Amino acid sequence: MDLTDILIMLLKAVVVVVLVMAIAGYSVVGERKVASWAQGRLGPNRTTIPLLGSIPVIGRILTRLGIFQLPADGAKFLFKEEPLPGHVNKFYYILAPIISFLPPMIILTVLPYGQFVKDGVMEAVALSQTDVGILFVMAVSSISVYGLILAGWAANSKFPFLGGIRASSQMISYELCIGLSLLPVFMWTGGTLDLFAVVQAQGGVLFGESIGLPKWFIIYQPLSALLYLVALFAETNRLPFDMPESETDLVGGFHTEYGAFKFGLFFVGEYAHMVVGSAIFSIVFLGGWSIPFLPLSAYPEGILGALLSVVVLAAKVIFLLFFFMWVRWTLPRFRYDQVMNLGWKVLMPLAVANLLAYMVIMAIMPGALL
Amino acid sequence: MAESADKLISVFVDGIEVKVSPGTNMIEAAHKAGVEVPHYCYHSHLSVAGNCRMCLVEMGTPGVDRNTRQPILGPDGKQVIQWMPKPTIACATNATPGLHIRTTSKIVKDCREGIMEFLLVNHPLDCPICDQAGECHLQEYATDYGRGYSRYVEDKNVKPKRTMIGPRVILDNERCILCGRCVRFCKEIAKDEVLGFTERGSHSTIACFPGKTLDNNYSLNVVDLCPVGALTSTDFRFKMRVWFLKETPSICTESSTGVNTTVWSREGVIYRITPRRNDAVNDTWMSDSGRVLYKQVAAENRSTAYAIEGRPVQAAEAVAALADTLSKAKGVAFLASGKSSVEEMYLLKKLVAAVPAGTKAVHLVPHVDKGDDFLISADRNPNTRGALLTGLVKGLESAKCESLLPMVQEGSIDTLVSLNECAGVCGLGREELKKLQYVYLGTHYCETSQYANIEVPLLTVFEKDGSFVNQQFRLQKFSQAVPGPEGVMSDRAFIFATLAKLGGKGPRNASAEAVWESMAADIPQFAGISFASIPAEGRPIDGSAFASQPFAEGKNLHFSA
Amino acid sequence: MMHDVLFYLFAAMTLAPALLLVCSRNTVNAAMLMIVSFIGAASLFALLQAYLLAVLQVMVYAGAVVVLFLFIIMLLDVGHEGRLRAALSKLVAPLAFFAALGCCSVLAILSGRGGEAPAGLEASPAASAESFGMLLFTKYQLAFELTGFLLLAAMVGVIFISRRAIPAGNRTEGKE
Amino acid sequence: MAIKVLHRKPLTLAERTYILPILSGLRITLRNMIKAPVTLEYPEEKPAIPKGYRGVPTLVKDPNGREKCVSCQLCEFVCPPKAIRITPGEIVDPANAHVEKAPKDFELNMLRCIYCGLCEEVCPEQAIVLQDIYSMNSETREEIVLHKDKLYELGGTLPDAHFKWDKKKKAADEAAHGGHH
Amino acid sequence: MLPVALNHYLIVAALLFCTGFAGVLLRRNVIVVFMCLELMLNAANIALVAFSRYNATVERPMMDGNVFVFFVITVAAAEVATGLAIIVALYRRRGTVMADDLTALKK
Repeated sequence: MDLTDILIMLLKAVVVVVLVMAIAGYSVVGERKVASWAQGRLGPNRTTIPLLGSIPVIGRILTRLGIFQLPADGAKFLFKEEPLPGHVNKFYYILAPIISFLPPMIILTVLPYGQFVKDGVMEAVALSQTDVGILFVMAVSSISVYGLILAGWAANSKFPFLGGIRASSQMISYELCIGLSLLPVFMWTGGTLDLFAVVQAQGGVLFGESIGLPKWFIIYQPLSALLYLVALFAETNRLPFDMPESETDLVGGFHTEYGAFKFGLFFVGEYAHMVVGSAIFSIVFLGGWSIPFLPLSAYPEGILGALLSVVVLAAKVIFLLFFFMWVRWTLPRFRYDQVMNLGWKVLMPLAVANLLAYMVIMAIMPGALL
Repeated sequence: MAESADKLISVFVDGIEVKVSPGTNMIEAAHKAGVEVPHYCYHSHLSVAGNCRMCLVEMGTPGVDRNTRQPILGPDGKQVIQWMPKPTIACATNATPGLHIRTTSKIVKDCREGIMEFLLVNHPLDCPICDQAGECHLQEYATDYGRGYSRYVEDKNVKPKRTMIGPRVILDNERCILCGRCVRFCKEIAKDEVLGFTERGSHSTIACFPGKTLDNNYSLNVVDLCPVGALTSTDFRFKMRVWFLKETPSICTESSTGVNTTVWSREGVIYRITPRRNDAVNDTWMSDSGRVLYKQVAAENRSTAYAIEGRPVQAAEAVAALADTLSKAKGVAFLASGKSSVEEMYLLKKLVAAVPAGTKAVHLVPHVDKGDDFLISADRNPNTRGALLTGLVKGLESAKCESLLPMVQEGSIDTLVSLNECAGVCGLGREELKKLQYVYLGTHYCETSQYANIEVPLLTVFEKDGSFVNQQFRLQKFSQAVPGPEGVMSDRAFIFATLAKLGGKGPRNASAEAVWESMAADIPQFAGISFASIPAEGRPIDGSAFASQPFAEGKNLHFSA
Repeated sequence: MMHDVLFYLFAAMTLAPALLLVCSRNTVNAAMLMIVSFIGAASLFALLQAYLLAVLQVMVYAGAVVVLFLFIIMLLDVGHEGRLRAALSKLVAPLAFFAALGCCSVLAILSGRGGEAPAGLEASPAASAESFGMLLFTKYQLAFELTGFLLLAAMVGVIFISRRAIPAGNRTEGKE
Repeated sequence: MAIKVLHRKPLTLAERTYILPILSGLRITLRNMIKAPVTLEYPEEKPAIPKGYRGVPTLVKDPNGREKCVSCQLCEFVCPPKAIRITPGEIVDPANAHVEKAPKDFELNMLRCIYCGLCEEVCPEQAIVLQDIYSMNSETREEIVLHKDKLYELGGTLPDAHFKWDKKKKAADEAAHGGHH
Repeated sequence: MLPVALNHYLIVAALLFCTGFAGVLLRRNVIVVFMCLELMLNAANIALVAFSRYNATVERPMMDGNVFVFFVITVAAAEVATGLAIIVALYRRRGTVMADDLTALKK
């Protein structure tokens, strides 16, 4: 591994982080837009930037779309006074937002973003490829709960503390479901835990051209997909599962005592988490960058194909992000005991039953459906 | 009122039996039964005029057969009540045994309604402007007994407004309901006949006698007396609505009479002072000169800051400096003041005892002026008796400060502490004071305070609580109405802190309660008294031990005695 | 060389937090230190090419066990520990014993075999998930099943123990 | 009164899965997203002020430009958040001296005002009126404490129903020129 | 700096074990004692993985040590759950988690 390799890897990493952060950042604006649409409002439509905003037609359209809201919000978070309440545990108070921000960033390293075909050999567009891919993802995302717990505890006041407690038990409860709902998929793909292999298994068309369903796992295993989706909502603390935050009963939950940049880290961290979660869902259940009814080999060779595949995956991720927001502005929050009941008494047994069912299916007709 | 039980007679007010002494009028009897009879012209301390007609009630007497002089008995075996066919005025009718009064019957209600309607016919109804609004009987009775709407469609009478009938009193003729309380007050109490009725019919009005003005020192009492807003005080006029004002019971410091007063303040600003009824001291009157004493709170020469050698300091530094000065002094003279409260005098006595100096002298500066034989006595110190009772001075004669000047001149005194007294009254001038360590404690600056080494601001009577003993040896307490200047300790707290700094013995803390605990133990006349237990109308103290003292009043000045 | 540097780094990352944990008065600090120590151990596993174990270590310990610890710490609101368990004088003997034991084992290890890697080490394959699975379901099947049973038993036990104890005679229906 | 116990309808199986209700909810929000917004774009588009709207309390003058307020301080008394502070004063202008009283200063703290309208309701002279001003703001705390001048400027003129200026004056003049009635 | 070999891992394991044991002895807080127990288990895990790794050859990829660690982790998880449940029960009953205060049997 020489210096150029390292530099190239660094460059790739920077590109990935910048892209994902951009998506995460704009999903903040997107969230506000979706919320306002769902509520019959306009949403952010005023913020403008001197030169860009005054371009005759485009500038106005961009302004009305709220495109410039993001830099404004970002600048606000950066330049606001950084409060450090006197009663907090300072070390953990500062550490918590960093911890909650890091896991999604780490997970980015093992996700495949597309394919790159060169001389007939298909490679993943990824920062690194490991054969324990999905396990790594789960291991790292299980760390992210510490951000919330520590924030709740370090803030040294009631509401954040309750938020922290809720976060910890909710995370533990739904992590099981995540694992169990993903297992059948990886059993199906023949034992590999590699995410790239999962995508590859989803290219092509199911049941031949006559019926014509994309060969995605959401078609094979709808229950797994549903379970994972629900658990994903819980893991990313999105409504209807935003127990740790639940602003109506806990003020702001774990981040009640946070402001300015540290709050911004939590905020962006949550959206980064959503982006990563959507990416995993797309990769595992929505065929990654596969286009319905087309085999993966339909992508052209070289950079163009790679870019196309990345764009397709990004489109799926963005749709899922929209779905996240759509659900948020539709459903009310569950009660805490309902969350726990759902996790342990509904999702867990369902996931186990689902796993057993696919075990039986695969034992009876091994490889029949692939 | 001395009422021996066997002389009392039974009166029935709306069926409630009350025992009253013979000769009590029906308003007082009803009041005793807890029933209010509305009235304008009647006043408990003035003669009865009976011209407002508001107090009309129904009365009935037990039936007696004219011929046989036997009681007429009803079917139930009880004496029949013979009700008068017409209502009578309650103020001018005295109670007789077995008298029955109805205050809620239809006739009474109709009467009151009618009277109210007549009174309001020419009343301008300018309550939004009127200063009486909020304590106006016309307002109160109109809501309680009035009709609620007007049937009068003609133009109302127009009479002069803003007539100056005296330097301190303004008359609004339109509002006057001709009750005549003011006329009677001038004649009976102030003994200065100035006011009378003039004109006829609906143009009848109050006016000064030609060539006279209402300018005696008790003129403002007519403003209090006036049940409506016809007579208003120039001083209080348009200043503040009464419903905003907080009432604080206080004592007038004008003289040793100890007139009971109410201080009316809002948010730390005093707006007026009115008399508080105390039949043993001042009935319901007070002097005009006593009413303006609140202006000393915001006076120009008011002392508001502690200073050592002219340098402004915090209270704690002043305490330390005073304690230091006292502990170093060889001979100390104290100029005590008869304006201090009993508690302060007691603490001062403790402070004197704690001073280690060899020569110690305490002087009480007398302030004697001519009394008016009514509510202003010759002794203008409100608390001369307190100084004797607490033992601050042994006798009035020995406490006079004529001896101070020679002591200063011969040098046996090197420190002078004057409390609310100007050293000048004892003949001390600039040269003498320059020689001394001079500590001036006072509410206001005086001509010698500029020579003080230590200046200490004190609080006026409105800014602190405490008690005075008046000329009748009546212990009366006053409460704090407004806060003192910022950063100024209360007089008691300051003396207490100095005492504590000197290591002297005293009460457990500076609160009035604690000082009274200590005083009740120390002083035989105060035994068993606590600050909270002093009633609003005061409490007589045994002053027989001081009978031989040469008091300035000469005689006990309670005007009714 | 890289391997060596990483080893020392990870060893320090494992040991230093462990030491601090033993000294830490604050229970939450202790838990956080434990995570760091576990991640250090996981890194050592990765260094030993046991990637699956490394990930499992992070997932199970950092992801679940310490969260559970934190949850309990916060739930019980334990607070700070005033002093150590006993006077140090009482502990001199056992501590010395274990210090000696540690020294001995270190010496023994240093003096014994294993100072150098056996031949063929570099080439030997990493512990893959697949080989893990093979072993678990063949050679160690009984143990695997027993562990599963143990987990079930533990779960039932935990639910039983952590049930809120209702004093006898005070039982009300639906109060749970 | 009899108590009627209502039982919630038990959920059907489809409802109990949550999926179908959630989907129908998603459909509703989606439909909303497509619809045009119902909000006003405030600074450009102004809302229509309904009758009886309670905006910023203002002081009004009569058509002859004379103060209606006589500083009776009833509004100060009734004001629940104590936003009003009046310094009463006397009218010195001899022509109008018969009205006697007018505020020397009228202080209205808009940081405190809760727009309850009690001051308007209690005012015996109809001098304080909550009109249609709904956006009162400033850059400093001092500025938003409105004083007499500002309040009259905001309030403008409203017809006088009391005639205290003219009717009384006429009567007083007549009385002064002799003759009862 | 010695080239890292099996010994180094074993030393780390031994030190970690002793640290954990010292913690078990010294600490009063049962929760921390429990954490120290986990440290000791981890020490064993490191040793096992190291043995497994350093005894492997191309022909004979010794996985047994790793599998053993797998079991240890599993059992440790079960142990933590049970242990913490016991601590919670203890706390509910006694209001303390300090080992010194749990002396019912002494009296």
